[in-house]
Amino acid sequence: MSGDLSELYQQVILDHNKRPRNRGKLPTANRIAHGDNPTCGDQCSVYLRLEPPATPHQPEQISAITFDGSGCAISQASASLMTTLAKGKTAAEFESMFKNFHEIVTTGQAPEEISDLAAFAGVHTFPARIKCATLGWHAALNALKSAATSTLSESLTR
Amino acid sequence: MSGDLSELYQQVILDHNKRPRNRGKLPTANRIAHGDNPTCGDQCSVYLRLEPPATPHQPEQISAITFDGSGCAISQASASLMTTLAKGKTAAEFESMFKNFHEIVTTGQAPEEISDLAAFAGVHTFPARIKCATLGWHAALNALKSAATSTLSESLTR
Amino acid sequence: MSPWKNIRADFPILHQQVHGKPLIYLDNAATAQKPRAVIDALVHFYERDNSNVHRGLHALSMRSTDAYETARARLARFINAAATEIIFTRGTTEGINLLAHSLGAKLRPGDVILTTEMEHHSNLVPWQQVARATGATIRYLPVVGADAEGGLDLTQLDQLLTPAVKIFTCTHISNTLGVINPVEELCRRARAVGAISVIDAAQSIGHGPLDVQAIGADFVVFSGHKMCGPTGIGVLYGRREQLESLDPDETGGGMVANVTYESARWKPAPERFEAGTPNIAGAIALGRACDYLDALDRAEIAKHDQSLTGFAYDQLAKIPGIRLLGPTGARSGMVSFAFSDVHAHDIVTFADEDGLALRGGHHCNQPLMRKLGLTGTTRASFYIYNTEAEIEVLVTSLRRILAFFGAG
Amino acid sequence: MSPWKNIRADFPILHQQVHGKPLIYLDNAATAQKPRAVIDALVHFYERDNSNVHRGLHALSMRSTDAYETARARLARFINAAATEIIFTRGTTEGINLLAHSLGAKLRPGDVILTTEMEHHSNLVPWQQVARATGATIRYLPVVGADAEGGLDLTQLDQLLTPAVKIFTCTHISNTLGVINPVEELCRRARAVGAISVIDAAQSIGHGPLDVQAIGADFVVFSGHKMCGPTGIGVLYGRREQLESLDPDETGGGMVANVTYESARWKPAPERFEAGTPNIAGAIALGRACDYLDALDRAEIAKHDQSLTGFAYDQLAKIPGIRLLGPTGARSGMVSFAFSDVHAHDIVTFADEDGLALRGGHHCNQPLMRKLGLTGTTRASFYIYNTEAEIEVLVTSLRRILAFFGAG
Ligand SMILES: Cc1ncc(COP(=O)(O)O)c(C=O)c1O
Ligand SMILES: Cc1ncc(COP(=O)(O)O)c(C=O)c1O
Repeated sequence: MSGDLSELYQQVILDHNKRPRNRGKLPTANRIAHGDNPTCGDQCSVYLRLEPPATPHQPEQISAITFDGSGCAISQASASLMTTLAKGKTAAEFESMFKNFHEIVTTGQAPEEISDLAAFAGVHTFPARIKCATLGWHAALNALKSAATSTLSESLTR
Repeated sequence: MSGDLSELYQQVILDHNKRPRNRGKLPTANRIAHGDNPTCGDQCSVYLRLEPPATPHQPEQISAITFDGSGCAISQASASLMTTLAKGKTAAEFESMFKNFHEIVTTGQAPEEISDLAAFAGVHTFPARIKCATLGWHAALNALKSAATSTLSESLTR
Repeated sequence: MSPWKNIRADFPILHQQVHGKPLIYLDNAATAQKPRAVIDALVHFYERDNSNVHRGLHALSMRSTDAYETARARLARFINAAATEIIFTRGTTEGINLLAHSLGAKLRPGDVILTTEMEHHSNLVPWQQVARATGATIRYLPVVGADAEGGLDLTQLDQLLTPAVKIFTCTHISNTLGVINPVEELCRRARAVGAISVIDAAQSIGHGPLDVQAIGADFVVFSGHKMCGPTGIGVLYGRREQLESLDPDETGGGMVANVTYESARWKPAPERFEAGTPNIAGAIALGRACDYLDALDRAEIAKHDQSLTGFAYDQLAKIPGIRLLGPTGARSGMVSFAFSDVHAHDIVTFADEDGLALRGGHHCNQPLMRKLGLTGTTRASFYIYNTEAEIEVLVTSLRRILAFFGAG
Repeated sequence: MSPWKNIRADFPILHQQVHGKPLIYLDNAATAQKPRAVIDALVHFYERDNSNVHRGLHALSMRSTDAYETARARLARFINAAATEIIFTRGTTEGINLLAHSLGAKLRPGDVILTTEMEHHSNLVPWQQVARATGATIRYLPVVGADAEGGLDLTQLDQLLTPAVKIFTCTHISNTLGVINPVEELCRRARAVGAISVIDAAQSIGHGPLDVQAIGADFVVFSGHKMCGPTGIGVLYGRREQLESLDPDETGGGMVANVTYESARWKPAPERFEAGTPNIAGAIALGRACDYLDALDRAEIAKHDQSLTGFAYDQLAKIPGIRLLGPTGARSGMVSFAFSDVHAHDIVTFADEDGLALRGGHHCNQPLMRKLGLTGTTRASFYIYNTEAEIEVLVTSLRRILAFFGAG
């Protein structure tokens, strides 16, 4: 296996792919968005609950988040990792984390110490896979931007 | 001037081009057809009168024929010459004359002694000009095949 | 000497390395590679004859018109049609859109367009659009079996092919399943109920003899790039009587007999359907591709591709956990497969490291994928220059990939 | 060294004899010749990178996708647009048809399409068809003068450009008159009444700088083959806001985001408008043509072409009995002329014997010809590789032809 390829398929990625975290629908979700990669048909739905924190006068935070869908190891692992990091973040914090992530997958450079996200640095030598790596993130961004829905079950029966 | 070109622009052709015979509308025409060469926009209308000959039980003959339109030397000369040869011919005779003419312009070979028509033998080395040479003939053939109209003036005001 | 003997030497692109490995091009269903003769035809045209067609009387223009019309006649001969029945298009997709727009304009509510569940998006979405615009209904002849191994369900034809069907359209060979559909029978049945038949020959044109008279279709469409021709050129064949009553979809220079500020009259077919400057060089080079394939003998091409595919199928079937789509028997030059644990994209990326060019995804067959419970497959598709040795590399590579992902 | 120095050496086709005379190619308004670099780009693609675009993850597919999208960005830069505003088409005619169909679908009876009396059939007939289908009215901005020497009659704009005008379309440079229309002003005026503006840049794109922002058009269409690119490729530029609300004309593979058996959703522009496999090699080679023309400096090209045309105009004007069309002043690279006694076809056939490639006929401008009382003209059109010496041969040849026919 070439260096590029083992860079792409890091252990962290293989692990998240095999045992995705926070996978499935979130019954208490009040923000939902769906992303697809028309090039390959990969799909990812993100369900999250945005709510005011315990402390008053603070912006809303992601109190719970799950994902669902199908895709390659890169897209599945990236979505899984994303859910583990999103919890507790405000929308602004999430966006700034995505900016870092985007920089990593497009340049291979991690702007600051960002833990597990750096595992995706290998993506930058496979430009066609950037869309895979960001699929779940885009769904989450769209969910954060979407209008508040009622909970998932209600939104599904509408 | 190359041999091919002087073959194409024979004296007969130049003469008919300069002084076209039977040019104009024919007030007594009872068959009219219009031909165009969409490639170049050349147009030719043929007006003819088909009527029973003096002798009874004989097929109708072209008793008068004129042409009108615009086009290159080849198309004008060919239409002009065609009108001089068509007079007195039955439809069948005209068709057989056209077959000879078509053979001349496509092969350069005159199948039998056919007088002035042989002047168009040079066309066969200029395949793009065959349509020019046959424009008036096609209009005449269409006129012969068309339904009998009343005379020209009536047909124009219909 | 047999033109097959040194066939790989005819294709310059094959002689390169990818990631340090010899290129093994198994993405022929997406596009085929070009022999030197076809590339040379393009170069020769631009170096000697380039000029616009139809409207010129100077030497270059006569030469290029001549070469373009000779190519039309060559394509006609290739599929046993008349030159006036050959319309040059950009490719299959444009041909189908032309038909969907022009035939579709005549549909009314209650009319049915019958197609199949295995169509490429290009032979599906244009008809959906027409159905929506006219109020016609689109119906699907289903595929049989969990892996579509039964091909089309012909037992449903009686029920689906009613006199309400005005247009029947179907792919000759599925670009995902590799199944060869019985188009002769289907066109005959369609004609029996008065439906116009449209055959998508994108996947069949390069892989064997194709005779539009034998098929009995009213229209047949295909792309040049899948039969060793250049990109940007394809053919719409239309039976003469059909073309005569068909309105053009695009209008403009070259297809008009007469134009005034008020109105326009069309030329007859095929010019009526070729508005504007065509892909002249592309058409000429496509004619040269016909020569190339005929020199190989198209029956031999079919034999080669099918035997290679049989070999591939048998080798792949031995891989544990593989799910092979389409029929086991007679199939054309491709095999589509899936694993439950490893996604097609990961396979393609890994295989690329071994010099293998595969395709992974929905292959423009999303609805079929969904019906089969898949989001995509990996597809290996073969052509005249592929070998059994290349397939062995594929199988070895796949086993290694599965091992890496802890599958298989 | 200036790239102009040895420019003729860049064009292989120019180094040949026709009827024993050096080829003098003066049919550039019909199609331009191709420099070696453009031909090489085609060869390189087919020898190294050929693969289908967008849908592949293997090395060749990534390379060809990359080259194709780089070409899109190159074309964008060529006309000062964004890459997402560039749609690859077969050529001008297809671009206009796409617009006529998609914009036209929104027209209603009472709406007006305003165009001009000097349009090419390709920018006339599609709009006539749309007007007929929707009940909209088509109106014409007239040309001024017996020989159209006054260009467009701008004094009629006030009266014709009313709020009922939904679409204004106009050629940038007439392919018969050579007149350069004030498209900036026309687009500004059109926008002021809320009309969408469409500019046919077929004759201008290769002959000087072209900045879609400066022009201010909503849509601009052109063909690659008239700017040193291959046949079968062209561009539709659409302002982003316009493209976003525009429906596709053709549908199929590559332009869909999601497809079910019931319906389909589109990708955003530009993909939404590129159904099926595009002319990949053509687009890439067209990008190379942009490089070639920019290396010459497009302002220099305009200077060269216009000065050559001025020279030709002056020389031709000395021929007794010649009728020269269009303005005497600023004109682009062509001169169109007629004689009362000698037909254009005869002139072209004779000139061909002297190695001259001229065009005779209506130049897809039948209604304008009829208005000017002509059935056709002879047109000499110039490009970067033409010289004054070639024009002298033209003039000598014309004098001889006139003498032969006893005219002039
Ligand atoms: C002004 C103008 N518009 C449109 C066209 C049509 O271009 P194409 O034939 O490349 O589609 C031409 C070229 O013939 C032209 O000169
Ligand atoms: C069965 C089938 N139909 C249609 C198409 C579309 O062909 P093109 O993209 O050349 O228009 C393809 C190729 O992708 C195909 O395989």
